Amino acid sequence: MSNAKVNKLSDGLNENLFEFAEFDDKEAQRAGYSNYSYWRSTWQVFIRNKVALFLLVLMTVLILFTIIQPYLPDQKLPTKIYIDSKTNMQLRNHPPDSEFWFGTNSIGQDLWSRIWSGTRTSLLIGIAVGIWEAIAGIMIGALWGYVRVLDRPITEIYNVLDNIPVTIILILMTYIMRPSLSTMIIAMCMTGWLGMARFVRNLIVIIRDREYNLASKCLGTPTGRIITKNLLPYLVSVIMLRMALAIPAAIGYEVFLTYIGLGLPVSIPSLGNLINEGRALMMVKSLRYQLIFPAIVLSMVTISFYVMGNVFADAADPRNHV
Amino acid sequence: MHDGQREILLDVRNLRVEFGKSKKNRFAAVDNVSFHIYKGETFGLVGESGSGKTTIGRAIVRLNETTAGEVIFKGKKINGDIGKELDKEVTRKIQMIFQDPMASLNERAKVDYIVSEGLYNIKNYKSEEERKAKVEKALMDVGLLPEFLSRFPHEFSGGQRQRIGIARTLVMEPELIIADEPISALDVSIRAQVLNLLSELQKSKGLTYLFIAHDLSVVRFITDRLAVIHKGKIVELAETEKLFKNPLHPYTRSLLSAIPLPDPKREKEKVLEIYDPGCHDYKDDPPEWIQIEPEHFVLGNHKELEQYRARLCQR
Amino acid sequence: MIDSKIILSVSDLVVKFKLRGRVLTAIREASLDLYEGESLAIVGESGSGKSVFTKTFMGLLDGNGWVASGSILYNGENLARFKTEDDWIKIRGKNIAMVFQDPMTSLNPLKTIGKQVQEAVELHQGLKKEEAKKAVIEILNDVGISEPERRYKQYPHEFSGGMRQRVVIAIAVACRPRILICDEPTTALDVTIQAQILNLLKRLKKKYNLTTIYITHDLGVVANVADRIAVMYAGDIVEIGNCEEVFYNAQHPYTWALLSSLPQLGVKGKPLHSIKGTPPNLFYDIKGDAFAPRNPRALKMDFVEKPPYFTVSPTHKAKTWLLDPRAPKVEPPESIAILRKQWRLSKDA
Amino acid sequence: MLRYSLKRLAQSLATLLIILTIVFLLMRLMPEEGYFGQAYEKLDPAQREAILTSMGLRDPIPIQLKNFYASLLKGDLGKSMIYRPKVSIAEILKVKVPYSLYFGLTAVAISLVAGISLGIIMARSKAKIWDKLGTGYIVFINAVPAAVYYLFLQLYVTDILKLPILFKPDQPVSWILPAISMSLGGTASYAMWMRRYMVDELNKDYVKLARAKGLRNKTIMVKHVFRNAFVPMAQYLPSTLLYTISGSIYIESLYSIPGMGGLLVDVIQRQDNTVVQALVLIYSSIGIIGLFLGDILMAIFDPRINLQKKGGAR
Amino acid sequence: KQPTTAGPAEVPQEYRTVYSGEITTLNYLTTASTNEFALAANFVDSLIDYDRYGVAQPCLATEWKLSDDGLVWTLKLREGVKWVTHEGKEYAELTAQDFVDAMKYVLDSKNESQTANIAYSVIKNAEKFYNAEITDFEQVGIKAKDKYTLEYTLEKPTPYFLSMLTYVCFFPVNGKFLSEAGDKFGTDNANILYNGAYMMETYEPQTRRVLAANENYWDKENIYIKKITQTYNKEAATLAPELVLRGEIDYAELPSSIIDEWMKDETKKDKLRPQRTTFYTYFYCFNFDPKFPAEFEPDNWKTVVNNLNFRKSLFHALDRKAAMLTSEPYDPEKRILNTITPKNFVDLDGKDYTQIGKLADFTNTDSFNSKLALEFKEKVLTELKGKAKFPVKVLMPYNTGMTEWTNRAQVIEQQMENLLGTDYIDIILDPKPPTGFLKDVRRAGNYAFLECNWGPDYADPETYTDPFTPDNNYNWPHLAEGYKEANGKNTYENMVNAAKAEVLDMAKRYTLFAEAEAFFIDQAFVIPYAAGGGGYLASKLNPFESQYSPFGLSSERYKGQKVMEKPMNSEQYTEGLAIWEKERAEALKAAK
Ligand SMILES: Nc1ncnc2c1ncn2[C@@H]1O[C@H](COP(=O)(O)OP(=O)(O)OP(=O)(O)O)[C@@H](O)[C@H]1O
Ligand SMILES: Nc1ncnc2c1ncn2[C@@H]1O[C@H](COP(=O)(O)OP(=O)(O)OP(=O)(O)O)[C@@H](O)[C@H]1O
Ligand SMILES: [Mg+2]
Ligand SMILES: [Mg+2]
Repeated sequence: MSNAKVNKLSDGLNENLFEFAEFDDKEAQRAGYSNYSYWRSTWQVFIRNKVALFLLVLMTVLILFTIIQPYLPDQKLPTKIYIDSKTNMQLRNHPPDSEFWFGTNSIGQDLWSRIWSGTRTSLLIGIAVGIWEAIAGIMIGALWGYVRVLDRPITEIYNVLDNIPVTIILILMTYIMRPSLSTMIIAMCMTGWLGMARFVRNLIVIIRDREYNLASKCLGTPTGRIITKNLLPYLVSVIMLRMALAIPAAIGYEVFLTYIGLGLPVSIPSLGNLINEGRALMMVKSLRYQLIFPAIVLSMVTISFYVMGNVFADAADPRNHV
Repeated sequence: MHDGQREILLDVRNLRVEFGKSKKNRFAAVDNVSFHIYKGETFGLVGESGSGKTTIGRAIVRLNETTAGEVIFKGKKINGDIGKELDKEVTRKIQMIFQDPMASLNERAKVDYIVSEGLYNIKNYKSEEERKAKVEKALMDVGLLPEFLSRFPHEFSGGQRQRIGIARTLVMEPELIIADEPISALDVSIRAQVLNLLSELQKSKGLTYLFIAHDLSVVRFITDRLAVIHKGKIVELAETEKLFKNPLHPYTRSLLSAIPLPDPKREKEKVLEIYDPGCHDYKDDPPEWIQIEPEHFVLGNHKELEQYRARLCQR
Repeated sequence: MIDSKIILSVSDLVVKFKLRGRVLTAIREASLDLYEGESLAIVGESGSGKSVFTKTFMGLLDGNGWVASGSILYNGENLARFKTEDDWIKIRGKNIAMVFQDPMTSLNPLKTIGKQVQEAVELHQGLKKEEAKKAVIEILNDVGISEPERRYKQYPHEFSGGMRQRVVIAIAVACRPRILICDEPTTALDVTIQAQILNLLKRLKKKYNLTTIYITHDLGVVANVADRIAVMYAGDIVEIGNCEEVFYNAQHPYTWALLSSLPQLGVKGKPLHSIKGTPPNLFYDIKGDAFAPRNPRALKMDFVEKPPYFTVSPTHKAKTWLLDPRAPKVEPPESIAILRKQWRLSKDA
Repeated sequence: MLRYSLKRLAQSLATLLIILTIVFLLMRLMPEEGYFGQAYEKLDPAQREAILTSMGLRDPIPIQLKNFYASLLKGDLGKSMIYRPKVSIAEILKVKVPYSLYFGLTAVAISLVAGISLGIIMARSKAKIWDKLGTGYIVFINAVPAAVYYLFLQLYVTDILKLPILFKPDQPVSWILPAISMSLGGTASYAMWMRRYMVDELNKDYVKLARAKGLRNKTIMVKHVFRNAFVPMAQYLPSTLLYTISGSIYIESLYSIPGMGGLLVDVIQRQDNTVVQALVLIYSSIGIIGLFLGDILMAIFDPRINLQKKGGAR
Repeated sequence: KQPTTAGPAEVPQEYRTVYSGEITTLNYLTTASTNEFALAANFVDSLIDYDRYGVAQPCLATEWKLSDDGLVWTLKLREGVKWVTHEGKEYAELTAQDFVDAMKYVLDSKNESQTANIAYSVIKNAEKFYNAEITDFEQVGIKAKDKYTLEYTLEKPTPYFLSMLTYVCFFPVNGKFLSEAGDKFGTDNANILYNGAYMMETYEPQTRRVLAANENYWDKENIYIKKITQTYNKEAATLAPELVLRGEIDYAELPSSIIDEWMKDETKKDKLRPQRTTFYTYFYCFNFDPKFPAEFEPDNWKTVVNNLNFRKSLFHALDRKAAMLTSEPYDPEKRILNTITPKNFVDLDGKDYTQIGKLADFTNTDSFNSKLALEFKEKVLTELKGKAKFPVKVLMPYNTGMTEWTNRAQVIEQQMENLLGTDYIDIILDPKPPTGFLKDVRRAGNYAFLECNWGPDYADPETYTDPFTPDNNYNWPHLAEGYKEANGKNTYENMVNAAKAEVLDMAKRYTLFAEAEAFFIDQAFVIPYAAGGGGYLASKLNPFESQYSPFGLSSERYKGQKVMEKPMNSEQYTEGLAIWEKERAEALKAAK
C-alpha cells in the first residue's frame, strides 16, 4: 500500500485526531478484562448446554414431584391394596386406565404411586450413598494420594478390603440388621467409598507434585489445607462426574442386590424392586407395563445424571469459562 | 564491596543432594557445593538445564532433603531435622519464586487466597481487616490493583501472574528470596516488568535474592555475584562483572560465548566456544576450589589453575 | 533479497476460533510475502498469533479454528481454500515442514527415534527399509547426534531436551521441504544448546537451500538467524523489514517497546523499560490500533482507525499512524537512542 | 525386574493371607442354621451337633484356621461341604472354569474389537453423528439394568432368529447370543475410554508433528494415536482377562451356562465355607496377579515406565 | 379304566424339563432335600411302594409281617433284583445285608446323615448308637436274617412304621461299593449304584442330567419314559413357560403373575392345568411366648393372646381367600385348608381323616366370618378394658426372600385391619432376611403372629402334632393360660399324649388325634391356612398315572408315567381328578 493511498484513505478524518491521546497506566493494565465470578460462569457454561439444562429442569421437576406427589389430590397410597368392587377381591394386574394411571400390580397396589414412592426411595439411596462416597472416598483418597507415608498402608488396606466379597458383608449386614432402607444404605456405604477413594487417589497423585503445591509447601501451608484448597478444587469436575454416576450406580446396584435376594423388602417400593418384579413379566404382553414404567424412570434418572455430570464437569473447569 | 565484614545471610557448605532410592539409581544432583550470600545482595546461579540449580534452591527451602553438608541461615543450621520453632521462622524468612507462572499458581483459588495463604499459615495478623490490608499492600507493592483480589489466576497474563507469585512471598516478609528462573517462561516485554519489580523490592525492603537463571544477559543485569554450576558442581564464582570480564573456567567461557546478542551484525559474527567436559584431566590431579583472585573462585587442578592465572595476568 | 522470487504470499488473512460458543479473532488481516531462500523471523509477545499464523500454511489449525478470509498463495494455489486432507497432504512435509516449540512433547513417546524419522524419510524421499534407515542415520548425524546407530533404537525419553529438538529438526529436514517453519525452536533449551541448534539450523538451511520462518520472542535469536523480521501484535504484522532495518531503524511503537525491554539496555540499579498492560482480549472487536491502549505515544487517531502500512523503505513498512505525514514528529524513546549508540559503538569496535 | 517381581509377590502373599483370614472369620459369623438349608427344621439338636462337629465347625476358631492353612499349604483347596458335599473343590472348578473362560474371553474379545473400533470412530468424528450415536449406546447400556436388557435380548432375539433359548454345548449357534450379550457392557466401557484417551491423545503435540510430517490422518490414527491411547487401557487388560474366569452371573443364569458366574454368591449364601475361601483365594490372587501383570504390560508398551523407580522427594 | 389321556404310542417317550435348584449330592442316605429325593426315588427302590391311589404295594419286599407285640417286622425280599452301575452294567444282587449296611451308614454320625433322626426315632437302640452310647451295631434293631430276609426291631410299637420304609434312610446300599467309594459315595453319577427304574446317564451339575431307563429293572414293563433330560437354568421360573410354548421342554410351573396372560390366550389356556396340592400345611401361629422387643409391647400381647375371644376374633377375621390370591389367583379355594392335617393324607376305612368326628365341622366351614370376628372383638373390648392396651400391636414378620409371602403379609395386614379396625389391632409388618429367618424369628419367639408351615415325616396324624409339643418351638401352646390340668400339663398336650399312646387300635388312635386337632383349632391356638403346592403348570405328564403317597418318595417316581402328545388342559384334569377320586375311594376300601 502506497503512502498516497493511505493519505486518501484518511483524508476524511479529522486532523486533530493526530494528537496524543492521554495515557493511563492503570487503564493499560485493566485492558481486556471483564468482571468474573466463578460460580456464575460455571452456571452460565452449564446452562448454555441446552440438553443439560433440559435434563436439569426434568430432574428438578422429577425430584420435586416425587416429594410432593403424595400430597397431591387423588393420589393413592403406594402400599394400599385396592379391592375390585365386583369380585370383592384384590384388583390384580389392572391395566393402566384413568383411575390407575400406570395400572396395578399383582396384588392390586397402584403402580403410579409405587413408582413415585420407589423413585423417592431409590433417589434417597442414590443420593445418600453418593454423598457418603464423596465424603469418605474423597477424604481417604486425598490422604492416600497426598501423604506419602500413608500410601503403602492404605494401599494394603485397600487391597484387602477390595478383595473381600461384598456379598459376605451384605449377607452379614442384613442378617445382623434386618433389611431396611438404612441397612441398604449402610451396606452400600460400607463398600462404596473404596472405588471413589482409589479414583481420587489416582487423580491426586497426578497433581500432587505440581509446582503450585510446592509453592504452598514453601509457604508452610499445612497438609489439610493443601488438600482442601489446592488439590480438591481441581478434582471438583471429575468428582462431580463420578458423583453423578454414583447415583444411578447405586440404583443399578440395588437392582443387582434385589436380584441376588439381598435387596430391600418388597414392601418398600424402590426402582430396584419394581424392576425386579417387572422382569418376570417381560414375556407377558399385557403386563409388560409393570416393567416398562419403572425402567423408563430409571433410565431417565441415569441418563440425566450422566449427561448433567458430564456437562457440569466441563463447566466447573474455569479454563472453560470465557 | 570487598569488605569481608559484610553480613553473611546464607552459608551453604559442602552441600550434597542425592536422588534415587536404590543404590543403583543413586546419583548426586548437587555435589559438594559451597557458597555464601551476603545480606542485601543478589546472588546469581547459572548453568545449563539439569545442572542442579533448582535442586540447590529447593534444598535451601527444604523441599529437597540434603544428603550431606550444611545450610546455615543467619548462623543457624536449617537443613536436616530442625525444631518446630525454627522451622516456622525459616519458612517465613526464606521464600521462593517459581519458574513457571502458569504452573505455580493454584488455578482454582482466587488471588485473595493465593496471596493470603502464607498469612493464614503464620497468623501474623490480628483481624480480618489487617489481613486484607496486608494483602492489598502486597498487591500494590508488586504493582497490581487491589481489585484483582477476587479474580482467578487464569485471567492474568504471565507477567501479572508472576507478580502474584511474588506478592504471595512478600506477605511473609521474607529476608531471602530464592528466585528460580522467575523470568524464563516470560516473553521479553513482560520479563522487564518482573525484573524491575524484583530490583525495586530489593531496594525498598532490603531483600536478598538467590537468582537462578540461564539467561546470562538477565543475570548480568540483575546479579551482584554469580556462580556457574555444571553437573552439580560449582565451577566458578565471582562478582558478576568480574566474571563476565574474566571468565576462566572453560564451561563459563562457553556459556558466555553463547549469549545471544540482540544485534544482528555482532550476533551473526559471533563465535561459539564449545565446552567439552573431557578437556579436564582429573585422574591423577583432582580439582580444587580455589580463590584465584579476590572474590573470584574457580574449580580446577593445579595445571588448570596455572593456566587460569596466566590468563588473568594477560588481561 | 527482494529480487528473489516470492514463494509464499499471504494477504489479508483472518483466522478465527470458536471457543465455547464465542468467536475470537486470532489473526486480523495479516499480510506477508515470503521470498525464496530467505529466513524470516516473526517476533511478538506471547499470544500475538505467531503460531496460528504459520499453522495456517500447513492446514494445522486446531479443529475449532478456520480461515475466515484472505488468501495464502503457494505455487499458484490458494492454501486458504484447501479443505480436504488430500489437498494438504501435497503441502505438508514435502513443501512446508515445521519444527515445534516443545521438544519434550513433540515426539511420540512410544516409538523409537529412528522409526519416527524414518516415517518422514519413507514418505517423502521414497526410500525403503534398509536404504531409509541409512538415510535416517545420515540425517541424525547431520543434526549432530553422536552414535546415530545406537540412538536410532532409543526412545525419546532417553534423549535430553537438546537432542530431542535435534530429532524434531531431523524429522522436518528429512521431509526435504522448501519452506521450514521453526516455531520457537529453542525456547525450551538453555543458552549453549540454543546456540548450537541455531547454528545447526543455519547450516541445514544452506545445505538444503531452505526458506525458513523462525518464530520467537527472543530478539537475540532473531538477530542471529533472520534476514528479515516481521513484528506481530494482536494478530497483525505491525512492522516488517530487513533485519538491520527493524533493529536499527524501528518505526512502530510496539517494536520500540520490544527493543527497549532488552536487559542489555539495563543499567544496574535502574529499572528496565517495560510495556505496561496486557494484550487485548481477542474476543472483542478491536477498534483502531490494537497497541494504542498500551502506547504512551498513542494518537487519538489510534483509537479510531486501524493504521495502514506506511512504507519506510522498499523493504521496510510499518502500521502506525505516527508515520502519517499529519502526525506530530515523534522521536523514538530514549532507550532506542541508547541502543543505537551501543550498536554504533560495537560497530566501531 | 526379577527382584522387583519377587518382592511384589511376597507383599501380595501377605495381603492374600490377611484377606483369607478376614473372610474366614467373617464366614464364621454366619448363622449356623445356614449350614443345613431347609433341612434344619427336621433335624434334632443332637444330629445338628453331630453334623457341625464332623464338618469341623465345632473346633475352636484358631484350630480351624490352622487346619485351613495347613491344607492350603499342601496345595489342597479342600472339599466342598454344602454346595456339593465331599466333592473336591478343584474338581468342581475344573468343570466350570472352561465355560466361563470361553464365554468371558469371547466376550472380552468382542467387546475389545467392537468397543475400541467404536471408540476410535467416535473420537474421529467428535461431536458428529457417530459420536452421538455411540454416546447414546453407552448411556443406554449404563442406564438400563443389565438384568433387564439381557433377558430382553434372550427372549426376543431367539424368537426372531429362531434360535434355542438355552445354551447347549453341542449346538454352536447357542453360543453366540450369550457371548454377544455379555460383551455389550464391555463394549460400552471400552468405547467410552477409548474415545476419551484418543481425544486426549489427539490433542498432543506429537500428533501435530506427525501431521506436519505429511502423514495421513488414518496413518496417524493407526501408527501413533491408537497405540498410545491403548496404553492406559492395557493396564487393565490382564485383570479383565483373568477375571473372565469368574463368569457372569446374569448371563450364565439366563442361558444355563454351567460356569462360575454367581458361584461365589451362591456358596456364600449357602455358607459353604471351604468353597467361599477357595474362591476368595482364587479371585484375590487373580486380582493381585492381574494388577502386577497390568503393570508389566504397561511397562512393555510404554518404554518410559520404570517399575522399580519410586517417586522422589518429600 | 384309566382316563384316556395318554397319547398315541408314537409320541417319543422322552421327557424334558428345566430346573433351578441344583442337587448337591446323590448320596440318598444323607440328604434331606426334596430335589435330591426326586432323583433318588428313581434310582433306588424302597422296600414297599405305593400305587397311584396310595395303597401300599410290594416292591423290594414281596411280603412282610409284624410280630404280635408290634415290635418286630420281618420282610421277605424280592429275589434277583440287581444293582447296576450308571452305565447299566450289573454289579451285584440286592440282599438283606444291603439294608443293614445302609442303616449302619446312616446311623454313623460322622456321615452327617440328615435323615438319621427318622430312623433312630423308631429303631431299637439306633439313637444310642448314633450318639455313640453304644458302639456295637449288633445291638441295633436291624438284622439280615438270611440273604432275602430282613428284620427290624422297633423301640416301641409304631403303627406307621411301614410308611416310613419309603423314606431314604431305609433305602439299601451295596456295602462293598459303599466302602470302596468311601467319601466319594454319591458325589456323582458313577459313585452310586442303581436298582430303580432309571440310571443317571449324564450328570453335569449346573448343566444337565440325563436319566435313562434301567434295562435290568425288575419291573421294566412299567417303564414307559425312556429318557429324561433335565436342564439346569437358574432363571427357570422366568423362562420355563416360554420354553414350553416353544416346545423346548415338556414341563413348566406357571408363576401366578403370568397366569392371567395364559388364561386369556386360547392356545395357551389349552396347555395349562391346575397342580395338585401337597401335604405341606400352612397355618398362622399365635405366639404364647412372645420375646420381641419392648417397642412392640410383648406384655400387652401376652395379655391379649391368652384371651380366647381375642384369638377367635382374629381367627374369624383372617380372610384366607384374599390372602391366597397372592399365590393362587384362579382357584384360591383349592389350597385353603381348614385343618392342620391336609385332606387325603390318611383315612380310616376310606373315610378321610379330616372328616372324623368334630374335625369335620371345621373342615366343612370357612373360618373367615366377619360378623363373628366383630362380635368377638366387642367381647374382647369389654373383657380386657383397662387390662390391655388397644390397638394391640401385632408383630408380624415375613421373609423378604419370598415375594408371595411378602405380598401376602401386606394383604393380610390391610384386610384384618380394615375388618377389625385400627383401633383394635395394629399389625406391624416386620421384614426379615432369609438368612437365619427361622432362628431369628420363630425359634426366638420374636413374633406375635406368624405364618408357619410343617411337612409330614410319616403317614400318621401324629406327625402334624409335632410342631406343637412343648419341646418344639413353633408357638408354645403349652404356655397358654387357662388350660392347666391336674397333671400340670395343658389340655391339648394331654389329648395328644392319649392319642399317641394308642398304638394298636387305629380307629381309636385316629379319632383321638382328630379330637385333639379339633380342640386345638377350636381354641384358636393357630389359624389353619393352606396346603402347599397347587398353582398351575403346563406338563405333558398325566398326574393320575403317577404313584401317590402323602409321605416318602413314591410320588416322585416316573415309573408308570407316559409323555403325552401335548400338555394336559384344565378340563382333562378336572375330569381325571373326579375319576381318580372315585377310584381311590374304592381302592382304599378294597385294600382293607
Ligand atoms: N525429584 C527428583 N528425583 C530424581 N531426580 C531429580 C529430581 N529432581 C531433580 N532431579 C534430577 O537432578 C538433576 C538436577 O535437576 P535440577 O532441577 O536441579 O536442574 P536445573 O539446573 O534446575 O535444570 P533446569 O534449568 O532445567 O531447571 C537433574 O538431572 C534432574 O533430573
Ligand atoms: N485452538 C484454539 N482455540 C482458541 N483460541 C486459540 C487456539 N489456538 C490459539 N488460540 C488463540 O489465538 C491467539 C494466538 O495464539 P498463538 O498460539 O498463535 O500465539 P503465539 O504468538 O504463538 O504465542 P506463544 O509465543 O505463546 O507461542 C491466542 O490468543 C490464543 O489464545
Ligand atoms: Mg530448574
Ligand atoms: Mg446397564
